[in-house]
Amino acid sequence: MFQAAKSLDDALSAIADGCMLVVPREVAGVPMHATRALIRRGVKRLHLVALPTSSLQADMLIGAGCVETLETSAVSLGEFGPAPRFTAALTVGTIKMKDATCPALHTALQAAEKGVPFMPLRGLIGSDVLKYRNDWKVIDNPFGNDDPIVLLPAIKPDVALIHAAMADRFGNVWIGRQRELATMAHASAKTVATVEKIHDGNLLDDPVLAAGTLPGFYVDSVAVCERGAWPLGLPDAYGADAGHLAEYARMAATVEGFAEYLDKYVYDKCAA
Amino acid sequence: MFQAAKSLDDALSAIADGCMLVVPREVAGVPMHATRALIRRGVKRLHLVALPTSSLQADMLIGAGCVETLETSAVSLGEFGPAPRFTAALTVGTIKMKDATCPALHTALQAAEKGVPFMPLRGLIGSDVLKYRNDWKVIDNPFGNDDPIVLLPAIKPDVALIHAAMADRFGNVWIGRQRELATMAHASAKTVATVEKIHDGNLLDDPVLAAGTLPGFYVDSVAVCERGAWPLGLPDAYGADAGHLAEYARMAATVEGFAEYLDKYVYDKCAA
Amino acid sequence: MCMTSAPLSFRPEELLADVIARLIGDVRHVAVGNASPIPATAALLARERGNGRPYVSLLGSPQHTFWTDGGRELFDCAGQGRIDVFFLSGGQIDGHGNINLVSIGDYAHPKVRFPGSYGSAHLYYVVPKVILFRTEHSRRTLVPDVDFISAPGANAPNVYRPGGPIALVTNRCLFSFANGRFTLDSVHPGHSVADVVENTGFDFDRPAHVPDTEPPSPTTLKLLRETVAPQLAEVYPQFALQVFGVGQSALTG
Amino acid sequence: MCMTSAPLSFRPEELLADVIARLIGDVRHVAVGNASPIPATAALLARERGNGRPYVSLLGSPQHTFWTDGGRELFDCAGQGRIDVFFLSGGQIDGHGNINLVSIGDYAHPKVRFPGSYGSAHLYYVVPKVILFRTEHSRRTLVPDVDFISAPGANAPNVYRPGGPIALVTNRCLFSFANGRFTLDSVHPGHSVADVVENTGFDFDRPAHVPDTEPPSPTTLKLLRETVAPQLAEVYPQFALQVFGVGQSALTG
Repeated sequence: MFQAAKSLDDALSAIADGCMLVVPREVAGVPMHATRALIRRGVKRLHLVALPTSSLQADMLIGAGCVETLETSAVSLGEFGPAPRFTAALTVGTIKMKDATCPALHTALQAAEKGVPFMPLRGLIGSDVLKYRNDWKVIDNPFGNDDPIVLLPAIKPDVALIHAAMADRFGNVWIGRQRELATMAHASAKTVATVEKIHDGNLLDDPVLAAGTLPGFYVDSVAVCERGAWPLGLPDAYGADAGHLAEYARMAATVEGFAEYLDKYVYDKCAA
Repeated sequence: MFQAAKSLDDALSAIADGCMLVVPREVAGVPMHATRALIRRGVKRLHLVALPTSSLQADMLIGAGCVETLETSAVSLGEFGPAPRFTAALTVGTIKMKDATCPALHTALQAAEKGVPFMPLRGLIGSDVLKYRNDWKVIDNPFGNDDPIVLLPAIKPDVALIHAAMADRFGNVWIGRQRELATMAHASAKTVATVEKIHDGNLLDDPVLAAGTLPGFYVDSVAVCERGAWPLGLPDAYGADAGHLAEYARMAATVEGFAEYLDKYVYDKCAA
Repeated sequence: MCMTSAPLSFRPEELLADVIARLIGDVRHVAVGNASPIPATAALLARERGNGRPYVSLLGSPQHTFWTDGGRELFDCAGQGRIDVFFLSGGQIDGHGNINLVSIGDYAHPKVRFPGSYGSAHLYYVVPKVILFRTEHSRRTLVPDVDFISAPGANAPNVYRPGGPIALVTNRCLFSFANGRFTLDSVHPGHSVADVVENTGFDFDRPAHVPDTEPPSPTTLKLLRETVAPQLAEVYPQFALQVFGVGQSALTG
Repeated sequence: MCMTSAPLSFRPEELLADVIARLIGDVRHVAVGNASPIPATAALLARERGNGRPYVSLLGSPQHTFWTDGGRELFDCAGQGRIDVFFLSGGQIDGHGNINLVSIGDYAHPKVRFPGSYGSAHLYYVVPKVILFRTEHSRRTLVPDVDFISAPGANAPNVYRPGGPIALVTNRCLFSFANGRFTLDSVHPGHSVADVVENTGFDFDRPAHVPDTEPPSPTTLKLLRETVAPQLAEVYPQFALQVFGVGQSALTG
């Protein structure tokens, strides 16, 4: 339950080495400021679940050596090309990859949200995505007739880390249409949010704002990080910083360049 | 997809005799004005699914002979006592009852929303709710060890009938925190909405309103019915009419009294 | 039991709320269903004693619930293990802790039909502490075996069941529940073990000496009347007025 | 095929959009993934021709999607049967319609790693008309067998699969897909059957005479340039400018 955080690092203390951390897709409000703080702290051995895809965030965490296992459907810089540290890690084999497909991750988080051990999903049969996931099972649909269907075990992260437009002093976080952020919080033991600003008053008191609010009941800590998704965008607030992403793609193409990038944009706190 | 309705009866034309109709619980915005119109039209043989419970709406539809099968977790007038027409129909045996438990109905609608044939639910084992539902199945959890779990088949209604605060001219309906209304629409082949008023502009254009909006993509018709939930309440708009509900409870206690109630409040269009 | 002829210095509702508050204990989250003023009083009392812990959700009231994910959120929340205490009742409750919210007589042709099982067939299994509460303590309500099991009191050991009944509170006494049976823990002032035996349709265990239910202390009564009652009046104005003489206007006017 | 030496009166993108718009046909809802300007052009063209039908969702653009239920809504919507046409591609596509978005070489130690399967392992099964689109038509991309099956082109008859591939559109030609195989339907102006054979790594069927792909009519070109391009410019400003010479300012300025 919600406790006001003293600092960003204090808020992030829930994210321990070796924990399962779920983060949102690249367009849903990615806590990049918090991600840089985690890299500075040197978090290790994360089981990172990107719901259902990621871009810069997963690439940086991988490049910085924070990730042991990655579970997602895709990592890419989009128009800026492949995600270089992700690609390098997978060709060299330095992280364990659990390839998924987008709705499988949504479904597995919803299973945890509903407190059930699994949920079914159509598709997947005959794919190598299924073939390499020995944690997924195929059963004969008990309501059908010779109808194989995939069951996905619930994903129950230790921590959900999200970024959103605002929160109030009660830990309520306004997530708008990004409802997977609520599912992430419901499914996870703890939730840490960074937000652009604090809303005066209680978000749940206004029925219109409440409709887009993740209740503080599910939120353990909140830290204010203005432009906290930079250089990614935040829906309805600001767009991605294309120039910076191009610079990242260029620098992160090599191990040395990536180290320089971290020095310039992560370890130098002022720039972060 | 959305078409502007010419009238309430026009909007309700999607609700054919014998169809499976899903309606919301008594506090979520019940389309009572539309319910009275359906009774006037004399709709027959409904498979009524009340998600997950009902009060006046189910009781009136049952009393008026519109219901063949009822699937819900409870029907009651709450502080005004038992639902008299429901109780009478079940003791006499004039309708087929499919007793459920609240989360089973939410889950079965979510299965339809996700396009899967079933979903699991914890609980139920050892209950007579399960014993009398031969459409539900128990399997051994494939991810567990001697761990029986109930599977519920998806409920795919023909029509969802809802009432909400407002809609725009594109069929977008603002449902606020009543998110089961979205699940109902997603799960159903068609959706009919009555609303208190029309919102000028497009609800999806405002990120704050959009967060509480059911997109017109899922809505087939919308009719304006001011105080359309009366004598029940509408969240954040108006409360229930306690005097009227007490009058209903009194009158509907007998077949004759219920007929008088219909004459006074349903067949006399002006009063409706 | 020693009967007192002096008038009680507290109302039965105050005693019951105090008993229930003790059963709630030190937990994170108590949820109270609709139309349950005494459990609501108990939950608010527990919160006052715990300096804000547990978190209390009063389901009938949008002001006292945080739900923003629709009607399913209560059940999902319980399934996640985020509801520690809930209250259930029954048209019938039997000695195995089974509850019946459906019907009396043959299910297909019932003599009496109740509203239905609501969420009991899920919540009774997943909420760690379910407190059964039924003020009417009679052989009509407390029966050897219910006619319809909306939710069973216990399951075979292999059935996933992190939750279940811990107690049954009536107008006459407090039963605890363990290993599929009720035990008479205490009898409320003004009632006797003989009363309880006579009015209970099921077998139950009891120690050689059954204590009286501890009456609410002056501190508790003060807390109930001065601090809890005004909060309660927001949700249960009639109850608060009738039991505590506290009107809603005290807070909102 | 009769090669023409006269310069084409349309751009390749216009031809491809026209081909795809015909494949879309008369349906209710077309969804187009991120970074897919040519399929988006085709969907908007189909909508213009159909007087507003089909409904078009351009996934990259909040203004051109209706989602309010989070990232899952696209997949739920498809699972409900509410998406009739979708587009997929692949680092490799093989003659069985299998697509590979994951890796080349051994999965555990890949020589090349692509981003990942995205939603293909679900959408390919449930969307009735999936149009495969890959402009690069070479033996590198169109292979006998993919190294990793992100989603298969076909399944055994007992597998639930209301959807799947209906065609593959490349910079050289249009293949249709049925019964687990591709058939060469037409070759785009400026290319030849021999070109196609030489640059395709998989076997495919073809009729004795393979027609040229029908070029876009003057009416279609007018519609594309005057009506579709300004709409496109809202989502793909650079593409609209480059292909159609239309700036975003035309609409929003």
